[in-house]
Amino acid sequence: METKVQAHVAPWKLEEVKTLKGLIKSKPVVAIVDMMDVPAPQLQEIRDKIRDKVKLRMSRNTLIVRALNEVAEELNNPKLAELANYVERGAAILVTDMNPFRLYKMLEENKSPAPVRGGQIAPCDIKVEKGSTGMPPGPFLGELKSVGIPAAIEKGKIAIKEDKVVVKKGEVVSPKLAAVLDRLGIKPVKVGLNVLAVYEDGIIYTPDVLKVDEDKLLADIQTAYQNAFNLAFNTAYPAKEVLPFLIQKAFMDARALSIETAFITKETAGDILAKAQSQALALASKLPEDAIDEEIKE
Amino acid sequence: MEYIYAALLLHSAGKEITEDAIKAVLSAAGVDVDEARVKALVAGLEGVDIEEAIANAAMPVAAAPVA
Amino acid sequence: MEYIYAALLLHSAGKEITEDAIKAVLSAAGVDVDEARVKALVAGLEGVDIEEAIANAAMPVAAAPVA
Amino acid sequence: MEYIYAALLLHSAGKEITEDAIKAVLSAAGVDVDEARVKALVAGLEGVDIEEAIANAAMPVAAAPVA
Amino acid sequence: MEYIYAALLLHSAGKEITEDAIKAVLSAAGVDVDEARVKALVAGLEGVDIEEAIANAAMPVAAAPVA
Amino acid sequence: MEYIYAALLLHSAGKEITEDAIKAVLSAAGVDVDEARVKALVAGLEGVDIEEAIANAAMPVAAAPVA
Amino acid sequence: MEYIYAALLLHSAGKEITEDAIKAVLSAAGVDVDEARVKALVAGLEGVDIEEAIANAAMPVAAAPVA
Repeated sequence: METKVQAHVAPWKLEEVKTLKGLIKSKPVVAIVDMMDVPAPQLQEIRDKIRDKVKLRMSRNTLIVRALNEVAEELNNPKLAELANYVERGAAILVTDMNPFRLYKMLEENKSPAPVRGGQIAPCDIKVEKGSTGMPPGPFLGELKSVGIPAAIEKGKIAIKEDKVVVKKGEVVSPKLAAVLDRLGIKPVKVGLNVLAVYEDGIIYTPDVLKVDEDKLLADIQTAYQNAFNLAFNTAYPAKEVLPFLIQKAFMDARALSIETAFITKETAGDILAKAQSQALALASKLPEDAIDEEIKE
Repeated sequence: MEYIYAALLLHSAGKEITEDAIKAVLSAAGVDVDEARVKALVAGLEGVDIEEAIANAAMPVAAAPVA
Repeated sequence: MEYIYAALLLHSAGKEITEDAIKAVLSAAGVDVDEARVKALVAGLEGVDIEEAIANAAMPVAAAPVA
Repeated sequence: MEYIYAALLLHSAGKEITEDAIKAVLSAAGVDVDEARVKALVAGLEGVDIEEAIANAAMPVAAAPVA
Repeated sequence: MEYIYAALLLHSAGKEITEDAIKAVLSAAGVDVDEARVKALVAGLEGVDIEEAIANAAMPVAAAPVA
Repeated sequence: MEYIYAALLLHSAGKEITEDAIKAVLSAAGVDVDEARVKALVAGLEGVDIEEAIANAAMPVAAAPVA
Repeated sequence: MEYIYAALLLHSAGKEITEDAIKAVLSAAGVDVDEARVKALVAGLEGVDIEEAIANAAMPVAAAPVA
C-alpha cells in the first residue's frame, strides 16, 4: 500500500516528509505557526532572534500534514495527528524545548508593527489622531476625506481635524483605507510568527489558552494576598506581614477606649485634653460674642 | 474658656445649665465670676444642642505625643 | 468627661489642678465625686503639658458647619 | 495604657471587667497595681459600649478589596 | 504568611483545613514546618467563616479625617 | 485578639514579652491558653518593632480605594 | 484561586516557583492538578513582580491631609 502511494510522489517530497518527521521527533514541543503575512526581511530578523531556542521549517501544508500523520502513527500518538487539523495558510513547523506558554510569549514579543493591508480584517480598532500630517496640500487631502477622515489645510500642511476610529476591530479594511493608513505611517497590525497550535505531552494548546492575561494574573495575586492578609488579621494570626497591623489595631482600640472613657494614660492624655478643648471650641463657636472671652475670639 | 468648661461640665454631668450652677462651679474653682458673662452664656446656650455641637468637634486624629 | 472638663476649667482659670480643687469643682456642679477617678486624673496629668495638648485641638472652624 | 489593655483583653476574652479581674491581669503582668486607677477605669467603663468605642477607632490602614 | 496561604489553598480547593493537611502542603513546598504555628493556625481558624473573614477588609476604614 | 492585647499590655508596662509572661497574663484573665498560639505570637513578634508599629498607627490616614 | 495561593505560598516561603513545585504543593493539598494551568501560571509569573504586586495591594492607604 505504502509503496504504491510512494510511486506517485516526487522524490524530493519524500525527502521533505522524512526531514519534517525527523524534526517533529526531535523535540518535545511541536508547534504549527503561520508566517504568511510576514515580509521576508522581517522573517529573517525573527529567525535570527529565535534561532537558539527553536527549529523552524517552512514547507508545503500537505507535506506537514503528512509528516504529522506518519509520526503520529509510528509513535501511536493520535493526539499528535490532531495537530494536523490546525495546518493552514502559510504554515511552518516549529519545534522546541520551551514550554508552549513561553514559546507563545516569545513569538508574540518578536512581532513587529506593520501596515494593514487592503482586505485584511482589522485586529483592533484603528484610529487616526488629530494633528498635522506634515504633507503639503495635494490630492491626499481628497483621499483622506474620501475614506471619512476629516481633514483640512492648516499652516500650509494637510491636517487631520479630530481623532477618529476609521475601522473597528473585526471589520474589513478597504484597500483605499489601507493605502491612506500606510501613507499616514499607521501600523496597526503586528506581524510575526502566528501560533496556530502547540503540542506538548499529549495536550494541544491553542492561542486562546496560550495567551496569559498578565493583568488578570496580577489582580489575582493581589486578591490572594488581600485574602490572606484579611484572614490572618481577622483571626489575629501572627504572620510577620500582619503583626504590625494587629499591634496597630490593639493600640488604636486602646486609644479609642481610653478617650471614650476619659481614662488618662500617658499615651492618650494629650488626645483626651485636645478632645475636651475641641468640644469647648466647638461650643464656643455657637455662642454670641459677649458670652465668650478674648482667649477664644482669637 | 472657663465659662465654657463650666457649661460642658454641667452638661456632661447631666445637670441643668443655669446661671446659679455656672456661678457655683466657677466659684468653686476660685474664679472671680463675671455676672454679665454668665448671663450671656446661659442666654446664648438657649436653643443650642450641646450634644450636637460637641459631637461635631474635630477629633484629634493623631496621637499627640505627650512627652 | 466631666473630670476632664473640671481639670481644664482649673487650668484655664490659672489654678493648680489638685485633687481637692477637682473635687470642689465637681461637687459644686452637683456631681457625686468618685475619689478614685479624681486621684487617677490628677496622677495621669502629672508631667503632661496641658498647654501643648490643647494647642493641638482642632479649631472649630474646621468642624461641622454652624447650623 | 496597660490598664486599658487589661480591660480590652478581658473584653476580647468574653470576661467581665471587674476591679478584681483587672488587678489580677495587671499583677500577672508584673505591674504594680494602682487601686485608684483600677477603680477609675472600671467606673469610667460603666455605660460604655466597648465594641462601639473600638469600632470607631480610626484604623491607619484598611486592606481594601482589589477591585 | 505561608501558613495562611496553605490554609487558603485548602479552603479554595474545597478541602478541610486540618493540621495534617496544612503540614502536607507546607512540606510539599519545602517549608520546614513549625508545629506550633500549624496548631495556632488551625486553632485560630476554628469556628471562623473563612469566606467572611477574607471578604472583610482587615481593618475598619479609617475615619475620614475631619478636615 | 486577646493574645495581641496581652502582648501590648506587657509592652506598655515595660515588661519583656515571653511565652511565660503571655501565658500568665491570659491565665489571670481566665483565658484557656493555647500554647501553640502563644508560641506563634512570641516567635512572630521577634524582629517586630512594636514602638514603630504603634507610631505608624498614630498617623492619621485614610484608606484609599485601590483602583 | 488555588493555583495562585500555591504560587504565593512558595513565594512567601522563599522558594522558587517552578512547575514541579506548584504541582507538588497542589497535589499535597489533594488537588487534581491541571498541567496546562500550572504551565500557564509559571509562564505568566515570569512577567510579574510578585513583591511589587503585593506591595501595591497592601498599600491601599494614602496619607490624608490632617488639616
